[in-house]
Amino acid sequence: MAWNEIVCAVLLVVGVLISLTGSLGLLRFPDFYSRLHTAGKTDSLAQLCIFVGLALIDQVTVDGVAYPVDPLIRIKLIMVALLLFFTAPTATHAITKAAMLDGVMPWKKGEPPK
Amino acid sequence: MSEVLMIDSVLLLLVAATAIAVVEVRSLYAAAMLSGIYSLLMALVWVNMHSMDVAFTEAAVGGGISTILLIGTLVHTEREEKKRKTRVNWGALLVTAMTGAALIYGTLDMPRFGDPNAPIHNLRVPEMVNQTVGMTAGAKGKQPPPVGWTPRQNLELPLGHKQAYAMQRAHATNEARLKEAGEGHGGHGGQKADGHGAEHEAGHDDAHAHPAGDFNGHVPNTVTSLLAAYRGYDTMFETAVIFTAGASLILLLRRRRRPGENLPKQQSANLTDQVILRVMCKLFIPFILIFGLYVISHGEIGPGGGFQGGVILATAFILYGLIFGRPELHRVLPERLTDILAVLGVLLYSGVGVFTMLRGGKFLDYAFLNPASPGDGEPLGMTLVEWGVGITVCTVMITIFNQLAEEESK
Amino acid sequence: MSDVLEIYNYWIYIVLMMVGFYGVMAKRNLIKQAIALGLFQTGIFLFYISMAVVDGGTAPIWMADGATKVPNPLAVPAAFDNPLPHVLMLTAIVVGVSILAVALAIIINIRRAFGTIEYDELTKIEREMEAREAREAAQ
Amino acid sequence: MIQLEILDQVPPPLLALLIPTIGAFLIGLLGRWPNLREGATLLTAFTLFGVVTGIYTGIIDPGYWSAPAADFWTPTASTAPIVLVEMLPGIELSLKVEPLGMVYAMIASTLWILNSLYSIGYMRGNKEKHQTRFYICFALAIASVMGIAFSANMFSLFVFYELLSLTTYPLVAHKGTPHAVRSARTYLGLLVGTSVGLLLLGLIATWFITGDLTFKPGGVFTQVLADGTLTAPVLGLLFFLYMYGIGKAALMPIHRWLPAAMVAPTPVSALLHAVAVVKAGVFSVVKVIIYLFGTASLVSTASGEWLIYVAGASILIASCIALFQDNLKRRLAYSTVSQLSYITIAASMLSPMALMAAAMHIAAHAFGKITLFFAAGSIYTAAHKKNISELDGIGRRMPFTMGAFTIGTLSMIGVPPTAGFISKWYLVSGAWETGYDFVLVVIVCSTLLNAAYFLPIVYRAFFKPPPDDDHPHGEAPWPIVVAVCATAAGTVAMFFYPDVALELALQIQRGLP
Amino acid sequence: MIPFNELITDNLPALVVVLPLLGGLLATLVGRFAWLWSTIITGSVFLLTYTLFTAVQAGPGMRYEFGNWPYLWGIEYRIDLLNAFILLVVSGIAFIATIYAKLSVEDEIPADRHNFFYSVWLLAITGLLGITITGDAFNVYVLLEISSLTIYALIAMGKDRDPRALTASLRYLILGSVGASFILLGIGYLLMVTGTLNMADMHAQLMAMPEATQNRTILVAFAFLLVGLSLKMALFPLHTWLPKAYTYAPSAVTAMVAATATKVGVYMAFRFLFTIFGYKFTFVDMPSYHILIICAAVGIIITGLTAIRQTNAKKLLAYSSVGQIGYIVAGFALANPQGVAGSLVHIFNHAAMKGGMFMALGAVAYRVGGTNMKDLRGLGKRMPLTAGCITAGALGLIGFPMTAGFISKWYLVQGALAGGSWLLAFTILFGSLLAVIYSWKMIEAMYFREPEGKTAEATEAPYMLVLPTMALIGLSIYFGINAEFTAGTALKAAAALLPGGVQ
Repeated sequence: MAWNEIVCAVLLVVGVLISLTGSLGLLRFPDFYSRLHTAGKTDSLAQLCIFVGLALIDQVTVDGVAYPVDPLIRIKLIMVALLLFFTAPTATHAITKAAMLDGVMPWKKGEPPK
Repeated sequence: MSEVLMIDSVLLLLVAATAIAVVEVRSLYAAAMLSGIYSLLMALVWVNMHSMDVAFTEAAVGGGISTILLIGTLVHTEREEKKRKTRVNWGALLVTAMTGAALIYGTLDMPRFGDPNAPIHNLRVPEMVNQTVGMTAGAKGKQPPPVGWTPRQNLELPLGHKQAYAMQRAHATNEARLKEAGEGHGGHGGQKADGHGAEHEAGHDDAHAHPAGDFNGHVPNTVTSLLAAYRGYDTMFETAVIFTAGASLILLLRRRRRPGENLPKQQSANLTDQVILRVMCKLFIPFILIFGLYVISHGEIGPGGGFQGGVILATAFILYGLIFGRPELHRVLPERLTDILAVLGVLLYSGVGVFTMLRGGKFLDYAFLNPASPGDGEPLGMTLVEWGVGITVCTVMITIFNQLAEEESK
Repeated sequence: MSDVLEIYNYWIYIVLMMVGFYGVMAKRNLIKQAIALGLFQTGIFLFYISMAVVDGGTAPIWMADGATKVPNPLAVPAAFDNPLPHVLMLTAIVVGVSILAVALAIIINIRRAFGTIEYDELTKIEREMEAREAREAAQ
Repeated sequence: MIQLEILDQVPPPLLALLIPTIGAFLIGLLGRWPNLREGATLLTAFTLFGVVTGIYTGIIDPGYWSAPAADFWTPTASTAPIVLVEMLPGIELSLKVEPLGMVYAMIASTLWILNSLYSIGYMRGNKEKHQTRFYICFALAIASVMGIAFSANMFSLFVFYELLSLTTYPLVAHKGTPHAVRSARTYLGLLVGTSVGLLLLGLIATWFITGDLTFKPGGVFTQVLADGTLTAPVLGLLFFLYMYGIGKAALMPIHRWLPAAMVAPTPVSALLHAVAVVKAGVFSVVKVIIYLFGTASLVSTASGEWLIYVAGASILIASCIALFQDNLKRRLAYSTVSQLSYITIAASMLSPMALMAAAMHIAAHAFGKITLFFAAGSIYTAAHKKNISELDGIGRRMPFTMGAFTIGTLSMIGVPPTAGFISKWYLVSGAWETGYDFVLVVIVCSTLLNAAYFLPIVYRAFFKPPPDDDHPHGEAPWPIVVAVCATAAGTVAMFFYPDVALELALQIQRGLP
Repeated sequence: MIPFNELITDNLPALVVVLPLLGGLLATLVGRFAWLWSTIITGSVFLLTYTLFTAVQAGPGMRYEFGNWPYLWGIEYRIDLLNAFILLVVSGIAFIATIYAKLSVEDEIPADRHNFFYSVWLLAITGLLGITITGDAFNVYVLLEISSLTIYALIAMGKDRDPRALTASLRYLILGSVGASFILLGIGYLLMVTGTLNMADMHAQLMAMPEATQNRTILVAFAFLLVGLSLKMALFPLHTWLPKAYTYAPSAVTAMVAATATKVGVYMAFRFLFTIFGYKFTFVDMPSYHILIICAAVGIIITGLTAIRQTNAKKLLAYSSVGQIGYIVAGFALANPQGVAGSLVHIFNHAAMKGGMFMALGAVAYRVGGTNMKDLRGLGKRMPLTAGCITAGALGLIGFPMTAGFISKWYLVQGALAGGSWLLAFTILFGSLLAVIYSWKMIEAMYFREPEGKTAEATEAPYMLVLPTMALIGLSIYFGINAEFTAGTALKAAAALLPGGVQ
């Protein structure tokens, strides 16, 4: 097992775990803002891990035939990751701000979850 | 069980669940967002089924534009569906169940999913796919009409200029073929795995004379070649449908303009004071624009084309309008300009057809675009019409957004 | 299992269509109806695209020869998926969004004219208008 | 020999059609000047009478008609139908003169003169509104009547039949009151309803089966009956469609339009009940029986016999209803229903003698009934009375009117010396000849009933003293009186000189195979 | 120098559709001259279709392959007598309606969007013509959507006079889209089974399949196409969108749409049932005869009864239109020469009559402001020409002899008799009786009631409205008196659709 595949596997596992916890948080957290917080993680960190991990792969096996991965595909994957790395936080920010403007109040300890 | 099916079975369940949620959720905003999600899931399904162009369009149109339109409408209407006493409409359910049962009955005799022996994969499409679109005459080009068909005298060109064109065309084709053969590119070989029809043989014969590194005379993206060449006439009307939608929205929603008045006065979005959004927007819009232009012009080679590119271009402008306010958008792209450009796009498309007609060919016979080298006419024509589509789609989408966002006239 | 999967796609498309169809008929909110109409149409798209799939097929794009230029990891030397349904569905998607846009425009106008987008309330208002007209005609 | 250029250009039956149409235009143009307008009406009426008489006597077109032995059915250059319009191949609007139609045309054109005269008096006397519309529609109705009379095929007859319904509709609805409009709706509904629902179906079916709608002796069905493509039950069904489709013949139970139409001004009632509409109905019935179905075909398949019983029942039931009507015009209307069935019953016996009776009765009843209606209108104009119970002693104030009325009554009952006697004579002979005892019984009963509902009116008028609170009034305006007397005189004259009608009736007989 | 003559003769079929498309696009740019422009365009289109018709009448038919692709691959226009006739009807009506539209549109549509109105108007005509001329199943769908989308928008433009135009339009939109989706689905099923989209090729493939009638996919395709087409042509009981849509649309739109849109729907049914599935499949192997006849017959009666109850003249006529569609459908469902010919003749006749009547009502609305029965009172005196047109049209609906309606009934009843169905023959004529009743409501109001309200001050409508109306009504009377052209064409076209060739 080459180094890149190990790194790739680790990154993928990390990404999936973050996604999982993000989803869990979305269900479990008490209010809008904290839920958005976990969702934001899924959007940015998890996808970054996954995309970078995928970019490290250098061959794909389909039906027993191995195909090499074009460098162009790696570049594209990295670019997508980069794009999401910028847009996802922006979107989270915009949603939070919209919620603030709309008057959604954050949850405080002791209140019942919304 | 192929991987297509494996991914499919999971994705489609998700899609179905989303669909039910879309219908049943009471908040209309949620329904709009869910329908966006539904479209994105659908796009994944299309990708999984190798339908890249459709996936692209679905993502851009269904996931992007439709959702924007829905939310734009919700701003003007209501946020929630009214509560009703009975949630389930049994009559509708019955009709639905019966229709569904009828449809299921119809599937029982269908060729199985992915069956290579299905008629659709064997009858006409292989012939089309194997055509070298770039070449219009001779063995591999536009085929002589099949047996049993008596052409109107459209191929015999009795009069001067047409005769000239016809001869020129035949000559040019031969020359082009000779040239291609002479330049000695390598063969294209066995990537064409189609085994049907007489074209197969012809294809193989020619394949040896064909160069490596090019696409054996094919327009690489067969979807585009079908879309813009074989069924180019359909696509022209598809563009006209888009234009129609834009014109209808203008008819239905545009405020009465006083002479000279062109800009909406009030600010519709209150996101303008958000620094982060503005910066990010300014950062990304150039990329989006470039990407859109790339998708339009790259349509023949890879997934994409006028629709997808046009929608992407439009999103850039819509984003701009959302962040900086519609007056600013109007300054950049005046209403009058989008109106005219929407017309010009379709006109470009149909103009290509009219031009070929004027040159003595049939409507949209791209070979007549460049009589000196008919082979070049096809890609040229396809590029032109894709641009026509792109322009119209882009401007109409912006128009639709503008109209939906417009406040009621007082 | 494979028997089911052979027509699985066709059945799911029916499910999607029928969900949309039910929404169109049963939902009394006009925007809901418009969205459901979209689902209904998407169901048909799924049918068409499913029709296009060929075993081992791939995206219907010609690749240049050789592995050097644009390798496609899924490129099996097999037939394409059928491009024709894709072409048709491109058209249909565009038609769908056009219809959605016009429908939404009409809904906005309805909301402006009647103050509601609930089908039942609209029907009530219209009935009243009709009754008034009938009374006028009977005078 | 009149040598007018126009007569060489326009075939005579077409001329008969055109004159009232042109008259209608003239009336419309002269609408603002009542005297000129009514002058135009009279002028048209006289011209039409001249043309029709001309056709009859052969003055206008000698080669066509005059020779007594002329076989007008054999297609020659001069007897071929005049095609006006060919709508579809084989479906054409065409005209042709034959004796039965001649009878009808003669009656209609003669009585139109009197009716016009009468209308002038009545409309002015009652200060009716919309008089121009009234005269226009009247003229157009007469044009349709001429079309019916001279139709060369069933299709043309149907067209003119419908036109007649349409042109008489505004006459019935003339007053414009809700009651009038409602009655007119019944009138049109029943007439158009039956004709479109049944007659048209029969017509299209006939065309579908035989491909021929031309009137000819022996009818169009002989061939298809012979080669078996048409069976007797289907022929019976067709016959049913025709008989009930011709709603204007007022066979029970589709007679209801007739009493309903009584809301119209009296000249209209007279036109409806004596001249145009009901006669168009029975004329069509007779014509269909003789020239479309052919007596032979009907006899051989025995598909026409039911009509005798239906018509007989109509006679008796309508007479009984008439007994209980107090409104004079309604009583007359029910009398008409019963008298029309005389003609139907005569035609349905299918014997030559009975057919003559039918033709005769068309004429006789026309004169008799128009007299009665004229008289009724005269009473309304002069005394504003509608009900029989108010007529006590009116004969003294209106001797001419009531005298004419009496003559009309006698004709209805069939007492000599009135025209009614002659037709009844032939009818009885026909029944005797064919051996339908039922018909004899019906005739006897109905004669008694006729007497029972008509004679009391005469008795009241002449022998009862007028009520005390009666306001004094004299005779109606002179045009009315002249018209009434003229028709009454006609009724009597027809008894003494039945030659015209008889001659034509004999010709019908001769024309039969 | 471009040789236009040749251009036109060689590309005639394409120009019939491309010209209004270009016209519609450019109409947005011509500003105030949009009406003039549209009139010129529709007039030229009419001339083109007339040329096309004469060419087709003389010869065996015409074909045009777009992009010079062989018809099995590309899109083909295929013109026989049937669609040449319908094209002539649609373009003729469109031309007259466009002339009529000027004043009516000025009255009802805000001035700042006339150019877009005419643009959409011309695109609607493009769609209708395109459906009629094409020989490609999917092209039908695309053009169907163009025509539908434009018509939704045009109907909704009645919003300024009556907001119910909006709900009517939306209802039409939803039902119409469902119908179009069913058609799309049917085409998809057929594509799956036959592998082709060309209609003639589809037919050939279906014929080549020995077990076509047992193939459940084909059966379901047939059923869904039938339902979709019925929705589009407003066959009872799928007509619910029609009455309101016609009632509240702007006058010119109602006239144009009522005269053409459902007719084109019927034409599609002709194509799908006769050309793609073929006579044998549709009428011998499938129970379509019974289904269609029952729908049509029940529709004739029920919509007739509903029409009687209406108090708005436009709505009354709209219900009557549904009944008339019943006649048309009954005619072709009989699938015998007379029936099909009757159906075709009635397509033309009804288009002329109903178009003319809706135009006349538009003139009433122009002068009086509404089409309630109350507004019609006393119109015979105030607006004699308009009232006369309504009366003549009503006589046509009744099927009065010497009007076009009679010719239709003539063939339809014969068709029913040839099909051995006396009951249907009677139903057709019973429908006429209902027509007597409902049209007489209008006639009574016009001639036997005294005018009141705005009607009392109304004068005859301007000639720009009256003349087109009279032209259509005049046509309906002319072709009632001399029906050789319509009936002859219809009989020939019908014979070509049915087995056994020419009669």
